[in-house]
Amino acid sequence: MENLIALLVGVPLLGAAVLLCGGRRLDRTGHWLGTLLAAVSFFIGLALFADMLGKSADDRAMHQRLFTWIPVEGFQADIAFQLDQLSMTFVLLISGVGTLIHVYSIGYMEHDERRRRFFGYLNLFVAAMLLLVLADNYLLLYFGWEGVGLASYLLIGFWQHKPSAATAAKKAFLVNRVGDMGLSIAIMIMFTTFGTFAFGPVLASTGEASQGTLTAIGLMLLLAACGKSAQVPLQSWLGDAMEGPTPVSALIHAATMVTAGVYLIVRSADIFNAAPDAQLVVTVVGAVTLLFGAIVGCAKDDIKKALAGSTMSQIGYMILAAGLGPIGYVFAIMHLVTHGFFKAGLFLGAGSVMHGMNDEVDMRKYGGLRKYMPVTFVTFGLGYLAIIGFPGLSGFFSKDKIIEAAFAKGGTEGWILGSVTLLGAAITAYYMTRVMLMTFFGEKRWQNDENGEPPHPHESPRSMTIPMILLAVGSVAAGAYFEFAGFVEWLEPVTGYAHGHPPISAAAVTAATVAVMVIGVGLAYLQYGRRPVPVVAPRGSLLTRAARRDLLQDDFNHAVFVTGGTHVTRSLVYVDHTLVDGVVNGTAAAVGGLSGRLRKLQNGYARTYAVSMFGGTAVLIAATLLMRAV
Amino acid sequence: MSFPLLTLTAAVPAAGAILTAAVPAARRTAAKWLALLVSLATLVLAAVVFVRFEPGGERYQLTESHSWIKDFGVRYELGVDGIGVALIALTALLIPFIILAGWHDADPLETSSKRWRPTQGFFALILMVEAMVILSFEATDVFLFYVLFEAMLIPMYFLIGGFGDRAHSGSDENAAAQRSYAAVKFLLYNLVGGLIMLAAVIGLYVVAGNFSLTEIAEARANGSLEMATNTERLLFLGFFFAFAVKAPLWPLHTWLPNAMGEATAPVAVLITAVVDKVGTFAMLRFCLGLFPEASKWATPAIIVLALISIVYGALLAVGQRDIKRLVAYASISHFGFIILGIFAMTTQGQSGATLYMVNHGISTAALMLVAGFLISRRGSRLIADYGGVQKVAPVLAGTFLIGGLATLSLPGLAPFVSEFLVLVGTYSRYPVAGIIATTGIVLAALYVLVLYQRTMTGPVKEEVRTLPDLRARELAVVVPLIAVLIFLGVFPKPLTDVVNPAVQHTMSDVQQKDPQPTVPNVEAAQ
Amino acid sequence: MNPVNYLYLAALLFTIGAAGVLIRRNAIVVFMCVELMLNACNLAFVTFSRMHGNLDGQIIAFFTMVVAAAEVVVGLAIIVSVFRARHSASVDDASLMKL
Amino acid sequence: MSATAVHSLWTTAAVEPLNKIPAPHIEYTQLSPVLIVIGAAIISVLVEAFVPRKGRYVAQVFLSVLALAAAFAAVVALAAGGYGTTKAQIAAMGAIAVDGPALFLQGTILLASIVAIFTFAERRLDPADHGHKVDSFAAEAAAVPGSEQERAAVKAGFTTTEVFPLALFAIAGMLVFPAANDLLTLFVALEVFSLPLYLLCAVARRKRLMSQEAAVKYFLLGAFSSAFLLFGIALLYGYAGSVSYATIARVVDGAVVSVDPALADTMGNDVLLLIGFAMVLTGLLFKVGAVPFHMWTPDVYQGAPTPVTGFMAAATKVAAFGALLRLLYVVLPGLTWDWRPVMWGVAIVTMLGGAIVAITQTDIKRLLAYSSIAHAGFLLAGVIAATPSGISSVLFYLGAYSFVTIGAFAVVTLVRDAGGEATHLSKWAGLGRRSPLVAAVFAVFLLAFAGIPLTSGFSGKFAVFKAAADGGAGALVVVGVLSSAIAAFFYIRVIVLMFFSEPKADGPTVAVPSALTTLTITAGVVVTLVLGLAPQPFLDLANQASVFVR
Repeated sequence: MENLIALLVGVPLLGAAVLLCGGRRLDRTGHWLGTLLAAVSFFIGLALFADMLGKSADDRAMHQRLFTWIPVEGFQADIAFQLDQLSMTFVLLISGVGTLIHVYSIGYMEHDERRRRFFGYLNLFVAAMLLLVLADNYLLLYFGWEGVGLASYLLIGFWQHKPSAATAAKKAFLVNRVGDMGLSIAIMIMFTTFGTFAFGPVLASTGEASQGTLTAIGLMLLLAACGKSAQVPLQSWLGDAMEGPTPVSALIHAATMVTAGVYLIVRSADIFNAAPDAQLVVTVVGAVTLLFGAIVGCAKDDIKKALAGSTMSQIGYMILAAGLGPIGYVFAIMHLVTHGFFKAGLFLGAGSVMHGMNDEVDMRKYGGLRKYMPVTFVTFGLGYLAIIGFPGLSGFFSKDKIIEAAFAKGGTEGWILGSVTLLGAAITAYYMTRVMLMTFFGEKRWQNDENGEPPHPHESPRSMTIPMILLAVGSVAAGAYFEFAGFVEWLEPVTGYAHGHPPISAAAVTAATVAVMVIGVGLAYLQYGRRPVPVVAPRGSLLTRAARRDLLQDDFNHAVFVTGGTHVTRSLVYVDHTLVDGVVNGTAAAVGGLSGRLRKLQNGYARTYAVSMFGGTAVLIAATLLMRAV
Repeated sequence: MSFPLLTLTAAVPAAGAILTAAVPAARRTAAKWLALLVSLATLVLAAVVFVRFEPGGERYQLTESHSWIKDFGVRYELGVDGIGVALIALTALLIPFIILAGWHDADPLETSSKRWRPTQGFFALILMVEAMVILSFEATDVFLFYVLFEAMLIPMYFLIGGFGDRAHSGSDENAAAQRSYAAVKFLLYNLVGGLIMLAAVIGLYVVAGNFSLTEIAEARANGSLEMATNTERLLFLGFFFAFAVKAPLWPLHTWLPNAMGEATAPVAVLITAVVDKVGTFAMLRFCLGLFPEASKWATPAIIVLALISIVYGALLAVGQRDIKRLVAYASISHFGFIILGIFAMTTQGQSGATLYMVNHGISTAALMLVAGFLISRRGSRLIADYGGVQKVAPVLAGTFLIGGLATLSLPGLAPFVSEFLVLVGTYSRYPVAGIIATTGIVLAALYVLVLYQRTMTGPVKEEVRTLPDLRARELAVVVPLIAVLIFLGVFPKPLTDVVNPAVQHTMSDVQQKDPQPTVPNVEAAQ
Repeated sequence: MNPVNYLYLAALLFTIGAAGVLIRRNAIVVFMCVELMLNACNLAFVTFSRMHGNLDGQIIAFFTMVVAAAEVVVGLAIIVSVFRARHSASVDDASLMKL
Repeated sequence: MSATAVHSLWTTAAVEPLNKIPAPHIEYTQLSPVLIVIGAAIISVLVEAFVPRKGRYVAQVFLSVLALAAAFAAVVALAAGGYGTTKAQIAAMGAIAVDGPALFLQGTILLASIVAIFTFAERRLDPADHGHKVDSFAAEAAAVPGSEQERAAVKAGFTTTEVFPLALFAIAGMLVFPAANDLLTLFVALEVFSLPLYLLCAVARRKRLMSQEAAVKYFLLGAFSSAFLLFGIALLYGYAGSVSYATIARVVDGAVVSVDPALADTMGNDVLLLIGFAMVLTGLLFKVGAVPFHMWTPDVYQGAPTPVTGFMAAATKVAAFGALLRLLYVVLPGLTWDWRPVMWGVAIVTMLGGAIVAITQTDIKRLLAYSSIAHAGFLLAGVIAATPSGISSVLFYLGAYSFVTIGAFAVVTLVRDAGGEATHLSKWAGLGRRSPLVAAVFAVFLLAFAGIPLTSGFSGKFAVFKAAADGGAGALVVVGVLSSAIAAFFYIRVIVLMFFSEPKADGPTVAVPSALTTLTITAGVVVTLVLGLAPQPFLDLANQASVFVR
C-alpha cells in the first residue's frame, strides 16, 4: 500500500510533463487529461485513506523511500515520503478541491487559447503541493515548498501580456523567496544541530537541543510560514496575486498553498512546543494578521481583493491557533480544512459572477444579481454563512474552537488573544455581509464594458456550477462532520492534543461569538443594505483610504526596498565602473603617461645620448666605489 | 605505462583544431561538421574516462608520466581525481553545444577578403581551448598546469576579440573598439595574474626542487619538505591571485562583464562555464593541495571576498541594462558561492563547490545560449528593446525561463543541490557567512525574474512581433542541456559518487574535520 | 719624477675629451675629442707599463693607434657622406629619428 | 709578471738575449672557425676587387654562406671533439679561450649570421628598378642621396655587394669577442665587429638620410663607449700589471701581491680596479643596449637597413653577452659582491625602462628596439645569478632570442608600400585580414617576445628567472615579472592592430619573398616552437657548455 504514495505525486507530475511538453496536438484534450489525472490522485488518496482507517490509531503513519537524493559524506537527503493523518488530511483536501477546481476551470478557461498550458500548471501545482505535505524531511519539503512557489508564479502571471499580472507574479515569488530564506536557514541550523533534517530524528531529539537553537529554528520556520501564508510582514503579495485567473485564486491562494505555512508549523509542533518564545511570536503574528486582513477586506471594492483580505485574516486565525500549542494545533488544521471548502466556494462564486459580468471585478458595479445567477447566489450565500460562523455551518465550529483555545491560553495573553479573535469574527461578519449585499442585493449598478456592451449576466455552465455546489455542501457540512466524527482523535497521534480550559465557560464564548457576528452583520446591513451603494467609491475615512492601500504596506515596501534598492544598485554600477575598474585603468594610464614622458628623453640628439652614457658611467663608478665603501 | 587515455582526450580536440583550421576557405560547412564530430568524439572519450575512473580507488588515476624538461624539474604528468573527472565531463559535454550554438556566428561577411577564413578559425580555436582546458584538468605537474593555464589565454583572446557579438549598439568601429578593449582587458588581467603566479611557480621550484603535485604534497605530508610560514603564504598568494583573477573573485572581476558582453554568446559560455572553472578547480587542487597551512591562514579574508562577490555580483546583475552583462554579473555571484564552498573547508562545502562548478556551467550555458538566440534574432543586447516575447516565441521564452530558474537554483534543477550544499557546508563552520550568503538566493530570484519580466512578458513590442521561435538546431542545443539540469537536480548521485572521495582527499590535505552536530544524532532512520 | 703624475694627466685629457664630446656640435670635432680620449688611454697604458716594468702597456698602445686609425677611416667616411648629403656636419641637425 | 701574460714574448725579449725567441705557437684547429671567417672575409674583399660586377652578387652570397657553414661545421667538430668540455683550453698564447661558452656562442652567432645573410641577399621584395633586381642596400653608398650620380648608379644596376665582406668581418669579430681571454683581444675584437657595423648601418637603399644619420650616431656613440672601455682596460692593466683575465683574476683574489714598492699605490689598488671595472662594464653594457647606455638602440635600429638591424640585434647581443659573462665569471669572481648590486640596479632599470617606453612607440622597428632593451634586462637578471645554471640559462636565452629577433625583422622587411618598408604601426592595421599567414607568423614571434608558454621566449624567460631566483635574486624575478606584464601590453597591441582592426584602404602590401627570406622566417618559427615545446636537449647543450676555462 505504501508504494502508492509516490503515485500521489507522480500522477499529476506526469500530467504536467505531458501537457507542457506535449505541444499543440494536446490542445483539444489537454484539459480532460489534466482533470483526469488530478482525479486519479484523489482516488489514490481515498484508497490510502481507507487503508489508514483500517489500522489502529498509533501505527497509521506510512513511509516510502524512493532513493537517496543528495548523497554526500555526513549529509543524507532522501526522496522519501511519510503519510500520516496530518498529511492524509492535506492530501484529501488538495487533491479533492484540486480536482473540483480542475473541473471548474474547464468551463472557466474555455475561451483561452493557452488552456492546455493552464492545466499543465495546475497539475504541476497539485504535484508540488502533495510533495510538500508528503515529504519526510525538511529538504524535500523545501523542494515542494519552492515547487508550489513556482506553480503559483506561473499561474498568477498566466496572463503575462498584462503587465500587472507579470508584476504580481514576480512580487509573489520574491516575497516568498524571503520566506524560503527562513526555511533554508532553519534547515541549516537543524543540520548543524542534529546532523540531519529528517522529521523523525529531528523532532524526536528536540529535547536535547538548547532553548536558543530551537527558538532560532522556530522563528526561521515562522518566517517561511509568513512568506507562504501571507502573514504580516510578508503578506503584501497576496492581494496582487488576485491578478491570476479566479480558479487559481480559489485553489492556490485560498484553499491550499497559502495554508502551507500552517502545515509547516503544525508539522514542527515538537520544536515549537519546546520554544515558548517562538510560539508567542507565532500567536502575535497570527493575531496581527487576522485583524490586518479583516480591515483590508472591509475597504476593498474589488471582490477578489476583498476575499483575499478575508483569506489573510482566516489564515491569521489558523496561525494563531497553531501558536497556541497542543490546545490549538488540531483546530488550526480543522479551520484550515473548512476554510478550504468555503473560501474555495466563495472564490468560485466570485469567478462565476465575473464570468457573467464580462470580467468586471468592482463590486460597486454589481448589484441585484441574485435573480440572474441563482445557483451562484445560493452557493455563495452558503459559503458566506459558513465563513461568518453562522451556527451549525462549518466555519462556526472551527472558528469557535479557535476562539475558545485563544482564551484558554490563559493569563492576559489569553484575554488579549481571545478578544482579538472575537473582534476579528465581528469584522469578518461585517465585510462578508458587505460583499454579499453589494453583489447580490440592492439595485443594478452595472456599467457597459469598454465597447459599450451592457453586461447580460447569466448562470455559468455545468462544469462551473457543479464544483460550486459540491464545495457549498462541504462548507455546510464539514464542520459538523468533523465535530462529531472525531477530528481531534484523528489528528491527535500526530499533533498531540491538550484540552484547553478557557477562563470563561465554552458556552459563554460561543454566545459571544454569535453575538459579535450578529453585530457585524447588522452594521454592514445598516451601511450597505439600507442606503444605495454609490458607484464611485466615496473618499472615506483616513482608515478606509489606508485600508484600500493595504494599510500602506505596499507604499512602505516600495519606498524602502524598491526605491532604495534601485539607488543601491545604481550607485554600485557606478562604483564598479569608476572605482573598481577605474583603479586598474588608472594604473594603466599612469604607466602610459610615464612612458610618454620618458619617451621625450629620446630627443634624437646624439649629444643627449652621450650625456646619458656619461652620466650612467659616473653612476656606475660611484655605485661600485660606494659598494666597497659600505 | 598503460594506454594514454588522458592524453588522447586532449589530443583529439587539439588535432581536430589543426585539421579544422586547415579546411579550405570555400568548404566552410565541412569545417563546422568536422569540428562538431571532433567535439563529439572527445565527449565519448570523456565518457570513457568517467567510466574507467573508480571512485574507491587511488586518488589520481589513469596517470601518465614522461620526462619533459628535466632541467626545470618538469614532467609531463597526468592524472585525474574525481573533481578533474567531473570537470572534464562538463567541458566535453558543453563544447558540442557551444559549437552547435555558434554554427553561424563566424560566417564571413561579404566584405572580408577571400583568404580570410573566420569560420575555420573560430571552430579551430574553440577546439584548441577545449584541448587545453581538458589537459589542465588532468595535469598533476604544477609547471605543466601553469603552461596550459597561460597558453589557453591566447585562443580565448582571439575568440573574444576576433569574433564579436554582431548584435551591438552603435557604429561598427565603435563596436570593434569595444571588442578589442574587452579582449585586451581579458588578456592583460589574466596575463598579469599568470605572471604573478609564474613568480610563485619559480619560488615553488626553489623551495621544492620539482613540480610534481603528488611528490610535493607527499613531501609536505611526511615533513621531508619544510616551508617557512611566510614563504608558504607568499607562494599561496601568488597562486591564489592568478586563480582569483580567472575565477573571477571581487575585486578582480571587471574583465568578465566586458568579455562576456562583447563575445558571442557561445564564446561567453566558453569563458564562464568552461575556462573560468580552471581557476576554481586550481584553487581546490593547488592552493589547498600545496599550501594547506597558508590556505587556512587566508580563509577568513577569502570568505569575506567571496561573500562580497555573491552580494555585489547579484546587485550589479540587477542593475544591468545589457542581457549578457547581467548574466556575467550573475556568474560573478555564483563564483562567489563556489569559492565560499571551497574555503569553508567542510565536506559539504567542497562537494557542493565541485558540483556547483559543473551545474553552474550547464545552467549558465542554457540561459546564455538561449539569450544568444534571442539576441541574434532581434539584433540587440539591451533588455529595454524586448517585451512580450513569450507571446510570439513561447518555446524560446519557456526554455529561457527554465534556464533562469536554474540560475536562481530552484529545487529540482541541478544548481539547487550544489548551492544548498555550499550553504550548509559554510553555515556549519561560519554561521554568519552562511546567513549572509543566503541573501544571494533572494537577489538571484530578483535579477532573473526582472530579466524575464522585462523581456518575455507584457505587451508585445513592435520590433519583436516577427521573431521566429526556436529552430531545430537551437532546440537540439537547449533541450539536452535542460534534460541534464533536471536529471542532476533530482539524481546527482552519479556525480557525487565520483566527487566525494576526491573531496575527502582534499579535506585530509588541509587536515580539516567537519564540525560535528551539537546534538548526537539519535538513530538517523526512524 | 713620479710617473703617477702622468696618470693624472691622462685622466685630465680623457675628461677633456669626454667633455668635448658632450659639448661640441660639429661631428668632426666630436670625433677628434674621441680620438683625444683614446690617446689619453694610450698615455695611461704607457705610464702603467713603465711602472710595472713590463712592455704589455706599450704594445697595447700600438694596437690602440692602429685601431684608432681604422676608426678614423670609417668615421670620416660616414661623416663626410652625411656632410655631403646635408651640407652640415652638426650632429644636432642629424635628428630625423626621435621619440 | 705572469708567464701566460699575452705577448709575453715581447716583454721577455726585452731582457733575454735575442737569439732565443721562442716562436709563438698558435692552435690553428681550435681557432679554425674564426680563421675560416676572416679568410673568407679577405677573399670576398678580393672578389669585390677583381670579379666583374655581374658575378659579384652570386659569388659573394655563395662565398659567405659557404664560409659561415664551414665555420659552423668547424665549431661543431670542435665541440664534438670535446674542446668545449674536457679539452677546453686557452689558445693563441692566452689570447683566446676555447671552451664551452665560447663554442656555444660562436655556434649561435654563426647560425644567426647564416640566416641573417639570407635576408641580406634577398632581392625579390623591392620592385625591380630599371629591370635590375635590387636588395635593400644602396646602389652606391658613396653617392649623395637624390643626386645625379645616384640615379646613374641605379640605372646601371649597381649594388653594394660590399656588405658581404663587411658582414663577414663583423662576424669574425663577434666570434672572437666572447672568446677573448685578455682585455686587449677584447678591445680589438670589439672594434673589429663594430666598425663594419657602423658602415652597414649607412647603406640603406631607401630613407638614406635616416640610414646615414643612424650610422653617425652609432659611430660617435660607439667610439665614445669604446674609449671608456679602453680607459677601463688601462686602469685594470694598471691594477694588475697585465691584461690577461687569468692574471687579473689572481690579483683580485690576492694570490699575487707585488713586492715592488714602486707599485705600492697602483698594483692591487682597489680604486683602480673598481673604476676600471666600471668603465669596461660601460663599454659592454653599451653593446648590450642596457639602460642608460641604450639610447642609440632605437635610432640605429630604425635607421639601419632592416636586414642589418636584425643581424645586429641578434648577433651583437649574443657576442656582447658572451664577453660580459666571461668578464664577470672569469675575471671578477672575487669581486662578485661589488658588481652584483650594481648590476641589480642596471638590470632593474633596463627591464622596466625598456618595457615602459616601448608602450608608446609608433614605429615597429623602434618597438622591437625597445623590446630588445627589455630583453637585455631579462638576460642581465640571468647573468647576475652568478651560478652555472645562470650561465646556461643565459646561453639558452641568447640562442632562443636571436632567432626570434631575426625572424621578426625578416617579417618587417616583407610589409612594404610605395616608400619601401611600411614600419609605422598604423600601416599594419588589419594585416591579419589581408594576409593571415604573415600576420600569424609575426604574432608567433610577438608571443615569443612576450614570453607566452609553448614558445621559446617562455622557456628562456623561465630558465633565466629560475636561475636568478636560485641565485637569491627573488626581487629581480618579481620586477622581471612585472615588466613582462607591461611588455605584454604592447606586443598585444600589435596583435590587436593586425587582427582586430579593419584594413586601411591605402594599407601596405605584403611582398612575396624569395626562398631566402622564407627560409629565414621558417627557421625562426621552427626554432621558436621547438624550443618552446621541447627545450630539454638544448638546455642540456647549454648546461654542458656552461663551464668557463680559466
